[in-house]
Amino acid sequence: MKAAVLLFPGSNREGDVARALKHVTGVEPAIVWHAETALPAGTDLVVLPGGFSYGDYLRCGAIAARAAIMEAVRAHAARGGLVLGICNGFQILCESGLLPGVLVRNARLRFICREALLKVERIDTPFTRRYAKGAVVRFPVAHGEGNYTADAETLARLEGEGRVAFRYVMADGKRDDTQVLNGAANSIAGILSEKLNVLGLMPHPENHVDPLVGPTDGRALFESIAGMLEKA
Amino acid sequence: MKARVLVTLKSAVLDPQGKAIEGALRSLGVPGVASVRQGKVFDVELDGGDSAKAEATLKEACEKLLANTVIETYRIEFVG
Amino acid sequence: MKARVLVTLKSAVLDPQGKAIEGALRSLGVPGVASVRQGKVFDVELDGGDSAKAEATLKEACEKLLANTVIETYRIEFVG
Amino acid sequence: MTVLDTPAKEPQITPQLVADHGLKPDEYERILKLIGREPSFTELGIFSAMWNEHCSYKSSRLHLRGLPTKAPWVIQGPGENAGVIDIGDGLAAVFKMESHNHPSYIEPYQGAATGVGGILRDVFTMGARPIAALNALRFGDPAHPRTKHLVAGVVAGIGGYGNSFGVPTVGGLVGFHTRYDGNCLVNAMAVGLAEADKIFYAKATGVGLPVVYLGSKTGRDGIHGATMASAEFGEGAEEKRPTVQVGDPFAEKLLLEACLEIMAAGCVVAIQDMGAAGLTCSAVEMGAKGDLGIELDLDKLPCREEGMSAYEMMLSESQERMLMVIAPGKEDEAEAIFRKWGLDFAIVGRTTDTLRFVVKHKGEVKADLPIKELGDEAPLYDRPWVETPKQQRIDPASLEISATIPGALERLIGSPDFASKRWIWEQYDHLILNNTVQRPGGDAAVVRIEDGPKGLAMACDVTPRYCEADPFEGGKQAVAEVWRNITAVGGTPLALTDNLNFGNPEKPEIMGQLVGCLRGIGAAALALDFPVVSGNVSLYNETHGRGILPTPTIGGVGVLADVEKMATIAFKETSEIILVIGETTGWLGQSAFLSEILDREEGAPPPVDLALERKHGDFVRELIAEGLVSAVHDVSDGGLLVALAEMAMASGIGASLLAEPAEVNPHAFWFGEDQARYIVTVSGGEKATVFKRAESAGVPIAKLGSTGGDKLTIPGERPIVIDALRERSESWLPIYMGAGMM
Ligand SMILES: Nc1ncnc2c1ncn2[C@@H]1O[C@H](COP(=O)(O)OP(=O)(O)O)[C@@H](O)[C@H]1O
Ligand SMILES: [Mg+2]
Repeated sequence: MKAAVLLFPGSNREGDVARALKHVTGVEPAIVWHAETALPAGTDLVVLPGGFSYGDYLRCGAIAARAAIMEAVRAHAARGGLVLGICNGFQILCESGLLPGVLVRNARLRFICREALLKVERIDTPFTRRYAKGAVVRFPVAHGEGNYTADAETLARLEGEGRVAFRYVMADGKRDDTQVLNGAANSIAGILSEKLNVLGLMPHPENHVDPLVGPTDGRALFESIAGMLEKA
Repeated sequence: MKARVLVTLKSAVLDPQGKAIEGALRSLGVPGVASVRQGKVFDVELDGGDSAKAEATLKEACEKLLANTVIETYRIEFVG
Repeated sequence: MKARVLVTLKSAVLDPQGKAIEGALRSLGVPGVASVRQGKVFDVELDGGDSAKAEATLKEACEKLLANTVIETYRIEFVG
Repeated sequence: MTVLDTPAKEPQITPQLVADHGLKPDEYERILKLIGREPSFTELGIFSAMWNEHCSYKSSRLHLRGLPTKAPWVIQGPGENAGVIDIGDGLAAVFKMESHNHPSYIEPYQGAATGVGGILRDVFTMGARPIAALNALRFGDPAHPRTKHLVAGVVAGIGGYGNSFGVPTVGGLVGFHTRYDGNCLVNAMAVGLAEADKIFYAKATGVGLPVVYLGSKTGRDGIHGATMASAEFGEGAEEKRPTVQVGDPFAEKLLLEACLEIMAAGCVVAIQDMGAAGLTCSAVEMGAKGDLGIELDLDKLPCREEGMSAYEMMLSESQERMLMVIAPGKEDEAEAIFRKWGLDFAIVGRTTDTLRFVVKHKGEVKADLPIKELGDEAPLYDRPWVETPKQQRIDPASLEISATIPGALERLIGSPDFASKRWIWEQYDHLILNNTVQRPGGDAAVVRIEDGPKGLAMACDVTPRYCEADPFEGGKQAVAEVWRNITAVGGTPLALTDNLNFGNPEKPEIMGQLVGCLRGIGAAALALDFPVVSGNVSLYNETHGRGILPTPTIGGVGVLADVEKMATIAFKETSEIILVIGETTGWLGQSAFLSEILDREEGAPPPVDLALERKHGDFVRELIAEGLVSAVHDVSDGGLLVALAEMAMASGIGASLLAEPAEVNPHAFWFGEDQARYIVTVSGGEKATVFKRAESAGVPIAKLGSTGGDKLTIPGERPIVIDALRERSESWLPIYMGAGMM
């Protein structure tokens, strides 16, 4: 599998995701500078990492979404290539229109770093096929603006088309939209594009791949992608 | 030439910051505030003095970058 | 009664956001923008119609909460 | 503001102007003698920056000299931007702590944020990539009207900067006391990792080399509070000269990447960040350390505002800036790297062989000063000091105690100093970089180095109550507690950084606190082989004539050979044996129990026997390394019962405790703060081995009880439900911060 991790000024979890990819797949991903206009030939997966691209100034992800490399990402996605946006990467995908909706400030207005429980909503996607059906997993969140918002029509469409990939749940495994840690609509933690080849999610699977530093629930996400591409 | 761009949340969009400020003002004992909504203001200096051109520039800036029209609206004002 | 409070950084205070936006506009090819400074705007609804009282309330709100006068200045405008 | 643009209109040097620059008349005399003429306005500014307390350490320098700073593993002790220690495998840990107290009180968000920015810069200036941050915070009484606002702003500012920069904030401390009502303390610590043979220093070498300015542009930030207020600058001065800087973590992140890149490319001869007193301090230091002169051409300086004068440029404290001497022929390569990261790069001067510090602006020489004397000849004071009177030992039998033991525990656990600080550290990204092996909440944070198995343990501590009652013992205790916390996770403590926060040193009692604490710190650092490699002094923390509690915050770093063997405080299993290592006499003087439950801050603080500290700590570390113990926690303020409660809350497992020994007062036994103690748990099978080992090592050890159930039970007392205790602990801060906060 050939993965490319984009690097914007102010990205800061590119190393974490590159390390996770290496850990799980054994292959070092390419790091691609935002000012490039093309992805490395043969790229299967594009990752938009977490961080504070452009300081999160103006709106999170807004300035990065207009970077030169994003044209290539758009084309890659249109071809059906896989795109994974984590945290700031998710914000960039929304700002660039590759995913609908927007991530606004956490309802309690504070940055929050903690482990969150997530329900894997479907396992027939390139990103989740190694999870068990209905699995509840633990990924950490680390964001100040992860409160997913979209208009009612968009939300209805996302739900109707089964495009919610991950949802925050409570300790009992059930969702409670009134208690969700960041206020996200419908407890949404991650969503998919129409063709299921673009995933944006706020929590950080890349920080839960190594037993030495915590749970390893994030591994299966990277294994899913790798396994999927091997088969292809 | 100086202009001001105001970017505010659409009225249907929830504004937790505004709500928090309302609460904080109440607990600080500032009376008579019924509601607060928070937005952004950009003070922009433009080259040249052609106001039609300036307006076009600002409109482009808003559409391309300054506002996320999914949740925000913008307004352009000239200050002098 | 409606008012608008503008809170902006004092002119000599660094505005990293404004700086980043200038850069972004330049690289997006929006021409003619010399500088951008970002501030906050609060749209406030006040009880009652006494504008002197409203002004006093808003001033108090600014001093106590909305602005940090060490680095920011504020301006109160009545909208109608 | 055109006044400063035209040299003719520069203010006359008057006694008032000199005083406004914080220079005493005799200090000004010293300047006149040194240069043999009246200084120019710019020169006066330069002297005021170089000779103020912050840069010259004029009140503390004499006493700092007594600190032990050497050990075979120390690569760089005090005197550079940060201390450097060898941690094996060709790697070095680079760390320092620094205060940003006053700015944080004025503008909590930006003050704290720029404090974090400053300390991160100190670390990466040495060529190290920051891998962890910590912060020690002291606020006033929670009931004080400003406290909540300060907590909210400071915490958001620390998080706002560190999270964006991309360093995990993994530890720290937070305390409340009315003596900080008018002066909160924000002490930020950063730890970085570098290759041991690739450390960069401020010392310039080579004549005629370009001096390069990098980073953000210079504005009128933070230019001298005193001068700012002076009438000569006329109306609108305040608008033009903010004393509080705004941090730009985004620019700093770019600066980090760009600096590490040009260092790796071999472009850098010397480097110095621009912190306090900005360009002045950094340029003088680079030249003076290298026995070289420096000539600056301010026309080349990247400025954010128009019409800045030489005076303003030399004194600006704009953030996210660096000064470097670039290797011959490497200018273009270095510049290309900086441009790629979108940062300013300008050659603003060159090194000379004249030993003069020359500043030119608009065709005029604005300053021409002997560079070495600027630092070397700074005033040095042996300020009068008096020893803090000793207090009596408190006899527990003399105390009237109505609280039950469970009741007292519940109150302590729910009190501001002991309650969980989760509300704070959850606002810090403590997981980024994916190396945080021990997260906040334990004795020390542990960060894995690269892919392991090695790790660094780090902690910061100080008990100001002890320091006020007995500066010498308090200073010792602060060092011992950090050392103990590193030990308790299995780390070998290597070196420390200190941040000395005190009141007005011109008062002999305050100076006595400083001297006493420093002696205590020195004694402990020496006895524990835990040298001081960096630090910072913050004086004049006073409001209305009342100083803060003496607060010498100590930050320590240690190494773990294998993070998989690391210990944590949580009980691991039921039916394990709980042991206390070290002697419990029931020392209540200056204890949290006395202060929180009896509302008395009295008596002598617990004495620290450094030989015992070392013996007990070494013993515990061995037990951890050999896997003989399952949970480990040091015993500090709050005593045994608070420590046990913390171990229980961390795990959800309770404990049946034995009755206290007959010869010790029960409250004193459970809440006394005797030093050099640890609680460990062992399985039934290991108990005999551990006791035998303790006996042969001559270490006191006693059984406290065994783990199990969901309560803490003490014979004859009402059981304490762990869940309820945890609820108390977790709820205080959110409830306190909840009401009416933004
Ligand atoms: N209390 C102290 N103990 C040991 N070293 C100290 C202490 N205070 C300052 N130093 C050392 O003195 C030097 C100058 O400190 P400082 O001026 O705070 O550095 P910077 O200019 O980087 O802010 C540093 O090397 C620092 O480690
Ligand atoms: Mg420094």
